[in-house]
Amino acid sequence: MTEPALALRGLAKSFGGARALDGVDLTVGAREIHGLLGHNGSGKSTLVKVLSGYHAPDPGAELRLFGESLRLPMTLVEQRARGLAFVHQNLGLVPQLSVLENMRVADITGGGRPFIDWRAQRRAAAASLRQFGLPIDPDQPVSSLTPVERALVAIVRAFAAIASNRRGRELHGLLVLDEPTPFLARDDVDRLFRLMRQVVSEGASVLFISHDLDEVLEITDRATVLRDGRVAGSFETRQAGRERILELIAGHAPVVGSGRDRGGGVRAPPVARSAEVAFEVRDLAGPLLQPLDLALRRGEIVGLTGLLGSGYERVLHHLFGAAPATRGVLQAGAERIDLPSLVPADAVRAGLAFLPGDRQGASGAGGLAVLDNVLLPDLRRFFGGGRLQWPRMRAHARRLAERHRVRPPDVDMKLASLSGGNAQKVLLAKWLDVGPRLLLLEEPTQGVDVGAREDLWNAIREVAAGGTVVLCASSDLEQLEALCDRVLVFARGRCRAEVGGGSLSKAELLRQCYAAVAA
Amino acid sequence: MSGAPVVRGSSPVAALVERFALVGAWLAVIAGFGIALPGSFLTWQNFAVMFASQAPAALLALALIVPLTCGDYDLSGGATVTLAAVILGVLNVNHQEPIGLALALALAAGVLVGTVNAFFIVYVRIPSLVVTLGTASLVTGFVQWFSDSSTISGLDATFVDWIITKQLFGISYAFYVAVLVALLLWYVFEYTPLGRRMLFVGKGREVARLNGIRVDHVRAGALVASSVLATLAGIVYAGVLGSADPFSGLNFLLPAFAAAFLGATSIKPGRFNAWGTFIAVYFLASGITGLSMFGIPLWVTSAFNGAALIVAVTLSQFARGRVESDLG
Amino acid sequence: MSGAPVVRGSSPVAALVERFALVGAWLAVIAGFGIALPGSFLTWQNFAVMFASQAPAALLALALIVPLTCGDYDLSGGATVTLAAVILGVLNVNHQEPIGLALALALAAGVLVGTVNAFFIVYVRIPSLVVTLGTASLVTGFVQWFSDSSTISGLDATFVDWIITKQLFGISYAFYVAVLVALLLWYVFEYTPLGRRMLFVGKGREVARLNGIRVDHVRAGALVASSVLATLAGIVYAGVLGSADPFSGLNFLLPAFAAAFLGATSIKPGRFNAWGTFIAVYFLASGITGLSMFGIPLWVTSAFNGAALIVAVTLSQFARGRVESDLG
Amino acid sequence: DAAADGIAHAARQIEKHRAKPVFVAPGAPFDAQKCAAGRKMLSVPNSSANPFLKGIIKREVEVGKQLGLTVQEWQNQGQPSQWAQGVEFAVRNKFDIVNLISGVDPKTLEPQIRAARAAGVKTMTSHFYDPSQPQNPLVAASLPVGFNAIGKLLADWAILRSNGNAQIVVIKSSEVPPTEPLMRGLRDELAAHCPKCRIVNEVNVGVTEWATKIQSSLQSALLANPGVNWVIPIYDSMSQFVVPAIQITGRKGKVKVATFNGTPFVLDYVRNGDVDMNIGESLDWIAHATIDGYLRALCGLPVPKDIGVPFYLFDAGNVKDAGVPAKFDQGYGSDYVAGFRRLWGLAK
Ligand SMILES: Nc1ncnc2c1ncn2[C@@H]1O[C@H](COP(=O)(O)OP(=O)(O)OP(=O)(O)O)[C@@H](O)[C@H]1O
Ligand SMILES: Nc1ncnc2c1ncn2[C@@H]1O[C@H](COP(=O)(O)OP(=O)(O)OP(=O)(O)O)[C@@H](O)[C@H]1O
Ligand SMILES: [Mg+2]
Ligand SMILES: [Mg+2]
Repeated sequence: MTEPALALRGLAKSFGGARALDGVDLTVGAREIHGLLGHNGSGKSTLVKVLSGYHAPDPGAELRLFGESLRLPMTLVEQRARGLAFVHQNLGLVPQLSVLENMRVADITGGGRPFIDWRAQRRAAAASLRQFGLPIDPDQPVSSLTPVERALVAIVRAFAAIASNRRGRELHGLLVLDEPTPFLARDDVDRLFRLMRQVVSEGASVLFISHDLDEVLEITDRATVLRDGRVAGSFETRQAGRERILELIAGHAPVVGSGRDRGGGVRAPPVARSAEVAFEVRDLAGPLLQPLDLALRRGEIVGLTGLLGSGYERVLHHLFGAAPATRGVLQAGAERIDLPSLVPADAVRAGLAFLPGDRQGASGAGGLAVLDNVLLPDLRRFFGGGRLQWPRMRAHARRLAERHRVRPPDVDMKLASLSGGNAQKVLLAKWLDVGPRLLLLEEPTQGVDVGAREDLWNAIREVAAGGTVVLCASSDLEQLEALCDRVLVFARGRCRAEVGGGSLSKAELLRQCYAAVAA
Repeated sequence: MSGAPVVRGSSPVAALVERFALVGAWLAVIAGFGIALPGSFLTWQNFAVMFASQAPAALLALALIVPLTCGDYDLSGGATVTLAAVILGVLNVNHQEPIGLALALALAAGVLVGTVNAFFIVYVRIPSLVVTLGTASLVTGFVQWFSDSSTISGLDATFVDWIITKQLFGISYAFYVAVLVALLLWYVFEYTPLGRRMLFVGKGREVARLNGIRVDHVRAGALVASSVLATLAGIVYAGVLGSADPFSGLNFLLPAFAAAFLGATSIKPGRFNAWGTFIAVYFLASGITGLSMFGIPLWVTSAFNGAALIVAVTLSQFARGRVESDLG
Repeated sequence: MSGAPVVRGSSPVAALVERFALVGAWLAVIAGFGIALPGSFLTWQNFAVMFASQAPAALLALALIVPLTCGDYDLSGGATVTLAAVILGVLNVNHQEPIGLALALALAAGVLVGTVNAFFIVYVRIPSLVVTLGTASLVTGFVQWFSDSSTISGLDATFVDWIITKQLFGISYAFYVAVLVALLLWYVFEYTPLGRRMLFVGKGREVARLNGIRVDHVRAGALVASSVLATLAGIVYAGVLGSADPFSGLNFLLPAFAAAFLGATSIKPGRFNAWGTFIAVYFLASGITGLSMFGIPLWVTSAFNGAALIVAVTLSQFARGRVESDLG
Repeated sequence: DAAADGIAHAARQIEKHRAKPVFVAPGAPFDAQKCAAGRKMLSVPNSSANPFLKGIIKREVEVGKQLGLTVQEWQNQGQPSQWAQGVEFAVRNKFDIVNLISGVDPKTLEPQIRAARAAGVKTMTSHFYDPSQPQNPLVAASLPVGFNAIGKLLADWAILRSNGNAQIVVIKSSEVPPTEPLMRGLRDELAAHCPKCRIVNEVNVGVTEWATKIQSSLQSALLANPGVNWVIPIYDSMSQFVVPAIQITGRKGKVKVATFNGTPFVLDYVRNGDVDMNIGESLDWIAHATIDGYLRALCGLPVPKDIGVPFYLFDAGNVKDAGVPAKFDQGYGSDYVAGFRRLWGLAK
């Protein structure tokens, strides 16, 4: 049959005005492995979540599955009948529940059958695990698995679902994988690919999301690139060259050039190698991080990057004690901080500051006002005459909001009701304001619009110029280029390369990132 | 057993110990008092009596674990027990209605209470604790009005016979009502998709949604079920007493919650489960029975309740390495 | 006022309505009964008396909002009230100890209860609901033993005078104790870094942790503070009655929670706050007093409590567009 | 021998209370209407949820109407702080009498009662103290009930019906003040008149815990002591938990119950044979006697030292007089009504 497996027309999805998806057309042919690429925040996962019925799309979208026209959001029954199976980016597992329950969730929570035959379920789960060669006890809680194992469980779950949906001898269905590979070792990736080829050969189709160009080139027949919620291009993978794809992903963003020029203008001259070392990281290692040594000079802005799952952001978590390191020391001048035993409270007292990537979740309390959030780190400043001086606090918060162009500049508004980008401005302003000795930034400008980005960059450069050391973990290469003195590139938990000085350019970084994985 | 998986923390051994610690404790209590009071405590009759008279408590505790599994509290359970008992009394005795009708209306009242709870919790999105706190005192008010705050005795004799006089293996039917409900919940929780849906809703609302589970429907259903089971507890309570007592609802609530949480430390540690709850109720009852046979003053029993709860949960917390539990 | 921010969902007007709805309701109740019973209800003395005799209730409600702000429940509050009263009675009356010593020991008992709660909740990581359920019945058992379950009267006369006889503006000092505590909590919540830390701990533990707040310390402190304030409530209660009553603990608990949640719908909607709680207590008390003066049957008062709570919270939920509230 | 004498003594005591109660004037006739004119009384029950007390108050209101005495109930949920508010309410609204009925212990309200007295409001208690107990000095007048005598009667009944061999489990609530004299009477009588009788077990259950603890602890007591043949729940509302305990432990018929209060549903138990005997008092009589006594106190006349409402024993023989189903005031005769009206000068 020649009907495409999936045909999406004019798919749009906005979050309170933010268009995560903006008129996306996507066609996945029958028996085709289709790649979906795009930089962070380009809308890939949102597209997946719309398909899975988690998000209702904006009106006007058309969907055809195997030639049959359907309304979005699809009900669970509709999806299962048509053999849709997902591996979500966040995997969609419940940690407290067992591997068995998570793997068989579709079966055991689905209506239809009157009761659950656990023997059969356990057999099925065990079989799928065996087929993937996973030595995992189905009765283990998912919380006891390593991230790799968790990813594998989610993958196995999806494959099992597809494999169970046959029409005659033909497999029938669409397997959607949202960035399944980052956590996987090379041979796991190979096993994954073998399985993908197998299900396709038996009649199913696959939508495969990844940042890893080599993977995409290796496995996909066709691919589509998203940029800022729009389709930047769609092509036969074999035809498209690596460089062309990179260009489609990066796009021709207006600020790249200008950002660089102005960036160059504003940026403090590259910190002289002579500048004194303010912090020294020795032998830092963590569950997903290979040993790392690093010397940070006063006023230096150091970037950390890599493809998703390469673990670069964990350096920040361990340095701040947000997630315990397995070993390592942070030498701050005379002060010697033992990282495995470090807790955030002590980190803050030692003059560290950390802006997590997951912004609503961990870095700000959405239910509280901008004012509350922006002044939290150091309230003692405003504690005079035995009381917090709200007028002063409000005034100060207003200044910060204006300085960082928070829209609307109403500091009594709930953080949650600010736009993503504006919320991000608030949270960054919070730390910039207290002038820490070591500032740890994870995706400092995610979701921030272009103009405001420049302002935040300048603010960051300013604190750096004041002597603060900045570690900036980001997958936004343009940002790293504009901001950093040097950038460390990670892959699979190890620092593979350092790019700095003249050679520090977006293109070079992109090359290094993909080189690193390949390595 | 090859039932639903038992999620375990550390080693298989520790897990097994954890699962059956409560049963062990129960047996220990029985053994202890049995040795001390062989003639009186360790008799079939003693247990028969205890099983029957604790049946309402067991039913209420079982009622509570339904919404607890979905992550909601039902504080109106105690008041609902009284409501059912009083409806039986007023209709069957004061108004001379046939018992059948009275029973039907009592259960209907349960549906009503549950629906009100569900509306405010699921639709208006008020925390369950707040809503059921409110409905509890609303129901109490209604009960006081409806019963004129006086005990009503003289319930339909055949009804009372069926609950308490008729026996199987020397145990009144009341007990078997509780057993049946425990079996039902065990079956639903362990062997039906609905049960798994409830579990996923309770443990991870987001993932539940991601897997297409209608979270609101499940929660609402659980709240209604809880109230209906509470009325069933009230019916059995009325049967056991042979009269309708308009006051005691609240006194049953906290012990029932204690049993529910205690039960969640065993059989399926970390999850509210029917048999764990059932055992918890009778473990506490055995302890108290033994103590009072010794003629130990009643204040000891209050202390015993509290101590047993804390000790049991603490042990199971250490067994699982003090991870933040997601109960309560 | 230009104090801490009042976060609002929607329009400023709706926000203002929301903030002062409860105050409005209170005034309405007063106006209503005032018109109906001008001579008796609408008198300064009536309010003076109500203010004084409800002081213990207000203190307990205020005690509860401390851990609630940090996201923990303290169900042992009611039992702790009784504990303090009984300690006063037994020591000061039965054992003839000086009242000063008795007071000191009563407060010390509060610290002890709070510390035990904190240990199991924060260190062992058992849900606060479970732990305090347990300690509540432990404390109850102790109280029954310690007081021999009987009311103890004849408390030190000067102590009683200070609580209830001595008056300011015709209101017994008891009331001003509650006012002082409300002031203190208001000051701590609004005007100290500690208060902000508690708020963040309650609204987002992970956020608090990553901003360098020692979450465990804050929670433990709140639990101890709560128990100590509960003992203070018990002390005032004993003073108001001039005697120690070992039983009414539980009767106080649920109304106090109701007041706390009701209070969280006003003044600073969406947050537990001192003045909101304070007003809620007296709003409910005014309603009940008015009803009793009318000789309205008792069941109405019970219903009134529940209805008031649900209606108020529902209104404020609709005012904020039914977003999942993070109370309770 | 001693046993036989004891049984004979018990029989004599019982006989006294088998006869229909006769009205005995509590004092000299007086012009009650003149005395009551324009006076107001606030009745504060232990809890408005208690039908026994509610019944008394309802009848006080009616009796009051005949005499021009305004009687109002202070609705409360049994919380001392609400009683306190009641007393204050009476003070503010110029009531003449605060009537603390059965269970509201003046000592739990001393500050308020002191204030009331200062304001010229008389606080009186009825159906609360035993004559042997000293009344609280702040109380203007009190109409005690012979709880001690009731204890003795309960003992006598058990002695008589068990042929001097009663093995007794007692259910009591120590926190209620009348319990002490009642228990004293019970013990003394058994000690004095029944060498073989024994109180096997005294179970003390707080009123708030009746529902959760009476049944289970009585069951245990019965199973632990097969010899027990009597259960005496000293307040009859306990029996709704006592009766099922006996039933379920299979002791029905072997274990007999005697109790006190005359609450209708318990009289129904007597009719059905679940309870052997219940000592009753007429609520209406109590209401009349209370108002009579209080008015005497109010007008400076000598106050009877006892509420003077006779105890009447209901057993299978006479319980039908109480009505089917039983009512609160039936079976006590009604000559007391005429009696009081004559005393008060409402009828000659
Ligand atoms: N629930 C949500 N509410 C608000 N904004 C959202 C929500 N989910 C996603 N977004 C926004 O939509 C945009 C697209 O997000 P999406 O997760 O689809 O990006 P992505 O392509 O998957 O990025 P990545 O490669 O990092 O996974 C981002 O700006 C994100 O901030
Ligand atoms: N839940 C909410 N309640 C009130 N206002 C809101 C809410 N969500 C968004 N807004 C307001 O709507 C406007 C648009 O928000 P939106 O999230 O769409 O911005 P955005 O386009 O995503 O900007 P950014 O690119 O910075 O994320 C903002 O002014 C924001 O304050
Ligand atoms: Mg994504
Ligand atoms: Mg946005």
